[in-house]
Amino acid sequence: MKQYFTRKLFIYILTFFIAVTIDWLIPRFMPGNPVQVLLARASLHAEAAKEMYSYYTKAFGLDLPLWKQYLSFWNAIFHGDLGTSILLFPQPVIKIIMRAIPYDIFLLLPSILLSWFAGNKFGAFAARTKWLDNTVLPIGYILTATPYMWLAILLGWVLAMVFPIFPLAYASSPAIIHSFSWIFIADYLWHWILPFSSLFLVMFGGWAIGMRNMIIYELEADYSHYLEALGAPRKLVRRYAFRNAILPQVTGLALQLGIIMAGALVTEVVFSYPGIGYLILGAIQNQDFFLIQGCFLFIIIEVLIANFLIDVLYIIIDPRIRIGMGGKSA
Amino acid sequence: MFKKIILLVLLIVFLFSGMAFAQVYERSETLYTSGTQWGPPSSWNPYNTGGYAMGTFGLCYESLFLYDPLTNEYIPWLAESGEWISSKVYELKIRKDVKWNDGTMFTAKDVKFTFDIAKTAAIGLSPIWNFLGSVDKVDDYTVQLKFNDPLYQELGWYIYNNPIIPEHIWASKSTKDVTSGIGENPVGTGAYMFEASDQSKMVWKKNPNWWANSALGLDPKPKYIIDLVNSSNNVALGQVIMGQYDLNNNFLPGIASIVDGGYGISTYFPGPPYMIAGNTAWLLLNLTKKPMDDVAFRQAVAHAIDVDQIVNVVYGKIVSKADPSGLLPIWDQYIDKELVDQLGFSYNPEKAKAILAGAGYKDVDSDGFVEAPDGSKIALSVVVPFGWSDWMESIKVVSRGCQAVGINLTPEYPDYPQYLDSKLNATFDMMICNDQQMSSTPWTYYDWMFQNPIADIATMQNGNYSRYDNEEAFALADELDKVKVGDIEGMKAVISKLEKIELTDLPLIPLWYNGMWSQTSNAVWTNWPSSAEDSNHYLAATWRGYWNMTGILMLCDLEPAK
Amino acid sequence: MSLKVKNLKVYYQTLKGDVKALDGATFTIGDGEIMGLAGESGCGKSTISNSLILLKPPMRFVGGRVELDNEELPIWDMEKMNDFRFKKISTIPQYAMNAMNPIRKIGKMVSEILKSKKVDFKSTLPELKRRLDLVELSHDVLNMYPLELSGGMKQRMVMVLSTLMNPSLLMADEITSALDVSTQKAVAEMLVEFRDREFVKSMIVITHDISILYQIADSIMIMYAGKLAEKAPTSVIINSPRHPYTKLLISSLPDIGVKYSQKKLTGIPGKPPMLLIPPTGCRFRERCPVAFQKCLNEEPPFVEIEKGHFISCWKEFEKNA
Amino acid sequence: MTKPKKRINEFLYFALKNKRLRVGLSVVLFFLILAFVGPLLTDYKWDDYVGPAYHPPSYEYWFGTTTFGQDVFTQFILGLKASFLVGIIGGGIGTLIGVLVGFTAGYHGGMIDEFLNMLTNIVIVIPTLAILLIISVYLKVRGVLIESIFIGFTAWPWAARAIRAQTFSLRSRDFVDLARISGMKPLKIMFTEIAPNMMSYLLMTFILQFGGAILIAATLDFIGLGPTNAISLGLMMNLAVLWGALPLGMWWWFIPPGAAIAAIVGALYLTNVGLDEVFNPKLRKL
Repeated sequence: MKQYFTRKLFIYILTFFIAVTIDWLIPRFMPGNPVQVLLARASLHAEAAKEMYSYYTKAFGLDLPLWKQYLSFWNAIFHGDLGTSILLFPQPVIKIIMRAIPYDIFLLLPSILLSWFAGNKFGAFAARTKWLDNTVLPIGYILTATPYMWLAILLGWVLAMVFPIFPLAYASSPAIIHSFSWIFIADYLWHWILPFSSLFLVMFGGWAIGMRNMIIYELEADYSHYLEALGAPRKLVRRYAFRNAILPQVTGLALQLGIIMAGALVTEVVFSYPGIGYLILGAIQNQDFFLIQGCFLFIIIEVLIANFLIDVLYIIIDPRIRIGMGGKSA
Repeated sequence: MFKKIILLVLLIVFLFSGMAFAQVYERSETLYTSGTQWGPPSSWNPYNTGGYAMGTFGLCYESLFLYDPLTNEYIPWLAESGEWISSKVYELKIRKDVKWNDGTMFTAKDVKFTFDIAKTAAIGLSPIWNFLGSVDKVDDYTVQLKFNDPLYQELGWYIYNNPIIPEHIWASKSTKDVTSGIGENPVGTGAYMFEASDQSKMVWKKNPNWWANSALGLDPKPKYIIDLVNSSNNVALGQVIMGQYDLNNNFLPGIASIVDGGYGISTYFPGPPYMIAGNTAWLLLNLTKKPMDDVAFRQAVAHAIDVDQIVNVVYGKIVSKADPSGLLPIWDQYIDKELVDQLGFSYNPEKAKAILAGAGYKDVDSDGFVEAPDGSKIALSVVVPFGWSDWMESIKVVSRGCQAVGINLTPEYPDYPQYLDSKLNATFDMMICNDQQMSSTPWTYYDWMFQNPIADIATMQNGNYSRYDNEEAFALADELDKVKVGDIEGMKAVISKLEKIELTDLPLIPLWYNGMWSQTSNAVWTNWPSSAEDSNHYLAATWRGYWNMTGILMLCDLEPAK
Repeated sequence: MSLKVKNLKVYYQTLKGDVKALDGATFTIGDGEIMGLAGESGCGKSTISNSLILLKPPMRFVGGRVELDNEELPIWDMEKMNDFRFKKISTIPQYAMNAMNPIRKIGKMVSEILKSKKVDFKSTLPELKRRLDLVELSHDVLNMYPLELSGGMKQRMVMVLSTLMNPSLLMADEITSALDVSTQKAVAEMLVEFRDREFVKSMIVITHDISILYQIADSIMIMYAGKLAEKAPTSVIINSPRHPYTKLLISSLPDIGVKYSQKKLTGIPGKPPMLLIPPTGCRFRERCPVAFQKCLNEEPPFVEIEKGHFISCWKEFEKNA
Repeated sequence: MTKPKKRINEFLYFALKNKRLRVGLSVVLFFLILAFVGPLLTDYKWDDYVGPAYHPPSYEYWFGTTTFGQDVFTQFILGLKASFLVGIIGGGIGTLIGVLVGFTAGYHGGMIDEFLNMLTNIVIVIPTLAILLIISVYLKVRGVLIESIFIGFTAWPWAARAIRAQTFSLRSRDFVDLARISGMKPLKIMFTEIAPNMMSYLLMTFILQFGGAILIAATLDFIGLGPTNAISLGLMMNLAVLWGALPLGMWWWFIPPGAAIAAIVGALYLTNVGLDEVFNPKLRKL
């Protein structure tokens, strides 16, 4: 148990280290000079540009030797200083990200959790129920096979353009300023529904299929047969099978996170939803290296934390890890 | 339990997003704009030229004069008048009874301060000190600019392009804060005041006691102006169609069909080219490389490109073909017509082939592409930044045209920094570029075109990326700068010389006029500027530097839809 | 008579058609009787035990009648059978090793099963503990997960659980095969103990290891190719079998009491027939040393030729006649 | 176990009987054929201006035309081809790496297992987008091939995990022990003893990787990190959105590519379940 955790922790730290290093490479290894890009955007007057150039080269520490830049980057991270944005010059990257993150939490957390719960319940329910298995599950396959952005585009087109029921873009109506008021919350939810649904539906399909396939194995497992032989009611048998089948689904969640992030990105892009994903696209298009760097750093951290939580959860629900075998199966 | 989760998340969300009051803006008194901000509003520093929030300069901070490019007239603004009392002294009469929106009076000392600060801090105005000797405050409403060697055209540009700032606020700022501070809570003299801003928008509120109400009887109609951060084309276009933007300044593909389609959307011109020409898209040729250094080759390229296809197919007729001189329609009077007729070029593949052949470019190895006179192979690329969709399409047309006449030219789409890098360090072969916006004088164009010295181009970032080296041209550009504003004939004389050089040497090839993209919806606001006789001819543009080109007047002419 | 089986027919559905795995079995088991059931693999011995307690696809109930304590078992009805399973009829499955839910504490699992059968766990607990002691399992196992137990322990745990409701009939299917000699012996003896203490009234012990049966079974029933060949008290089967198959079977065994290796019942030349389209007449005839004309056409019935001694073989019938 | 030949026949038998498998395969096949026969049905290049702009589907332009009057059908066909390419190469590489890592980890266990596990975990967490971003700016032109390879090299972890688990359970089987005792080289054992018994599993892994690769590629293309010199289904959607196909109601531009992807990948998953039922008698329904 203890050693299991220490091992896990070690892996996480190492991963973080490597990921951050790659992240650090982004602005440095990009051809072209970030400062030049910045000045080009700022469209300053000739002389002004000249002065600014030397100023920002210093400000970004781009004149230091690489190893120094690397160290100072780590130092900066722990002081929450991710440099200055080019796209949103002169705002500090950290501030920009902090403003975007709530939108992600509010969009991702519900869609991931709800789809996971609902999908698993549904999959377990559909399995071995002939008519469901043959009618509804095919839809599941299609859903999970649907590219996130396409479903988003489709929903947007049908429910916002053809039948203008929901708004096509943004996280709230332009006419409303953020505030903790019912008008705003209602408006927020109204804008939230389309992006949420497109994320939810795709993931839901995946989980449903996964669970359906898992539980079929479990229902054929010896312990299930034994229960039947002892005349245990269908309910109990299925409950046990479900409990066992849910384990791989939990690990699945961890494995999926990366893809889900990408899915969220494109969904936000389609709906101009001001989360990290939308930020990243803007940053990519405008070559705002420091913003890109910051966004990825946050994604790395989010994924790592999520993974860690899932690991803990896994230990709680799967005795086989707690007992003896010290994480071999994690 | 899901409910719990959601509530929890809700809580988190509002912990993050500040703003404790519920504010809903009445649609009928709000003007929705978009097309300027590529990310959340992040700066209200009018000297952050490329990045300040929409309207910071123009709605909040104001300039001494406005300039109307369509009539080529200066409109006195914070200055009541500006006159040359001697060949080297320019006297500004400052308007009285103007208040900063924090209540302080606006006086000559603010103007002096603005000029002086440009000496210490590197801002757009700084270069004026290359020829400005001193700024003297005669009295509270009179300022004299004493020049060593006045550059009239350049000055003419500064007086409407430079925001005047309040001394009582800015005097305490560090140089760094002046040049690149965020500049929150801007205090200006303008018609609008900072109201609020968040991830997706900037909100300006009407300034009830704006000086122009009484002084000029001007009254901007919208109580609020909300500028939305740019979104993807399909969202923007969708918002326009649904009348959720009143004024949009994005490049919207297919807008032509929308305008014709009767969605209540209008543009300045009812038909092609729909938009006022805002700047010229050039094809830059890198003169430091073979064979671009050969004028014959450049001529051939110029004749090989089917600009009409770019205009009609790529842009769907919302742009127009550029004059060979590259001068914008607003500068039409400066174009030396017969010179253009005799030296100009047009799409003519046969001629292009002939020129190539005449200059000794022959297809030796018969691979369908010509080789250089010295027999060396020619394989060139034309670049635009990846993701700039209309340009990406355009250079396909360019390269097809060149290939058709035997020039092996292929389109490439590097990411922006690579594009910029090759531009600044002259590593490209050919590229599209449109760095110069419309302005009060063609001098800005030629200054950009013949920027020197060539050594500094990478850091100056102000043109001549073709590396055209011609002392005569440089001299002429400076000479043009010295011509008095309004001396049309004098300007024409110099400009036609410049045109001659330009057309004979073709350091760059003007292709088309990019529009000043502007689509307006009549759903909530009407009486937008248009080419029609009975309506106003201001610029409906929210772009940085356009409010002071009559954009502000456009606001005053708006009328709520019935 | 605790168990009466009359002409039970259970087929296996396959795409190629029905495999007549159990083609008309008729036998009885008396109170307190431990009946061994032996035969080559695929002869249908497991089919009997399965069909008695858990008859589900691909198994198909074709015909016959099963009575337990003079009450008919609706073995063809998965749901109805639940009233009998565990309480009246129970099983120790072949896979006892992993018959328990890996992620549930054993005690919890037991209580949940009992609850599902409307039995109060609290009041049953003391008895459960007593029986754990009996099989030499510490009470802690109830707070353990299956994977914390050794193979033998798991097996014993399952034995206790399966018999907790004192069923009238217990079926033990190949329970010893996976164990080493010493444990085998212990387990076997436990079965007897359970019977003696009347945890279970009667038992069917399925195995291909006759030496085990010799130790514990009162009677032995030999099956061949989905048919009953012979049933008689253990001593009779061992010492004076009548059916030629049984004879070969027994003779192929080394001296009684000696545990023998995997290679079972292969002393007999030839292979059992395909049960998809079983041959007419006696199914053993192709391998039978004494087969004659009659065996070819007519199927021998399964009749009692002496008290408690049943066989199905024309040759033997003739001798008797 | 029974003789392989007999087993194969049996599989074919069930394979043909299995509805899921039949449907899945036929859909995939349909698109595959379309992708390779299609180019014969059109004589344009994907970016040729062939007709009127904004033209809805019609007799001469089956899927209509784009903003510039490019033939959407042509783009669709070529995009389809690109997608299959990505699927095969990306999915192939992904499976291969997954198999190698999974086998070695599962077979050797101990430190090697530890290490490979760590590697897997790391690759899972690192944002592949970031890496692609760096790579992409270094390649003047990004092609479908590069993209597929990249995807292959980043999409293997889950396959590795699954296969590792399988190998774990197999390595203790007697026939493997036998091989080990007889002093066979580990690698040889993996491929002569273990692999054959996992063929079904490997096949299914590949199918899933195949589908996954197509989806990932579509996503990358959509945010403009895809091929710069060719068309792909993802790129079609990207262009459609870029050129405002939604508000302009040019559904024929953005519906086909997404629908095709959904259909192909969905069919692949269906095939996968079908195969599972074929290979795994327990799941066979009669």
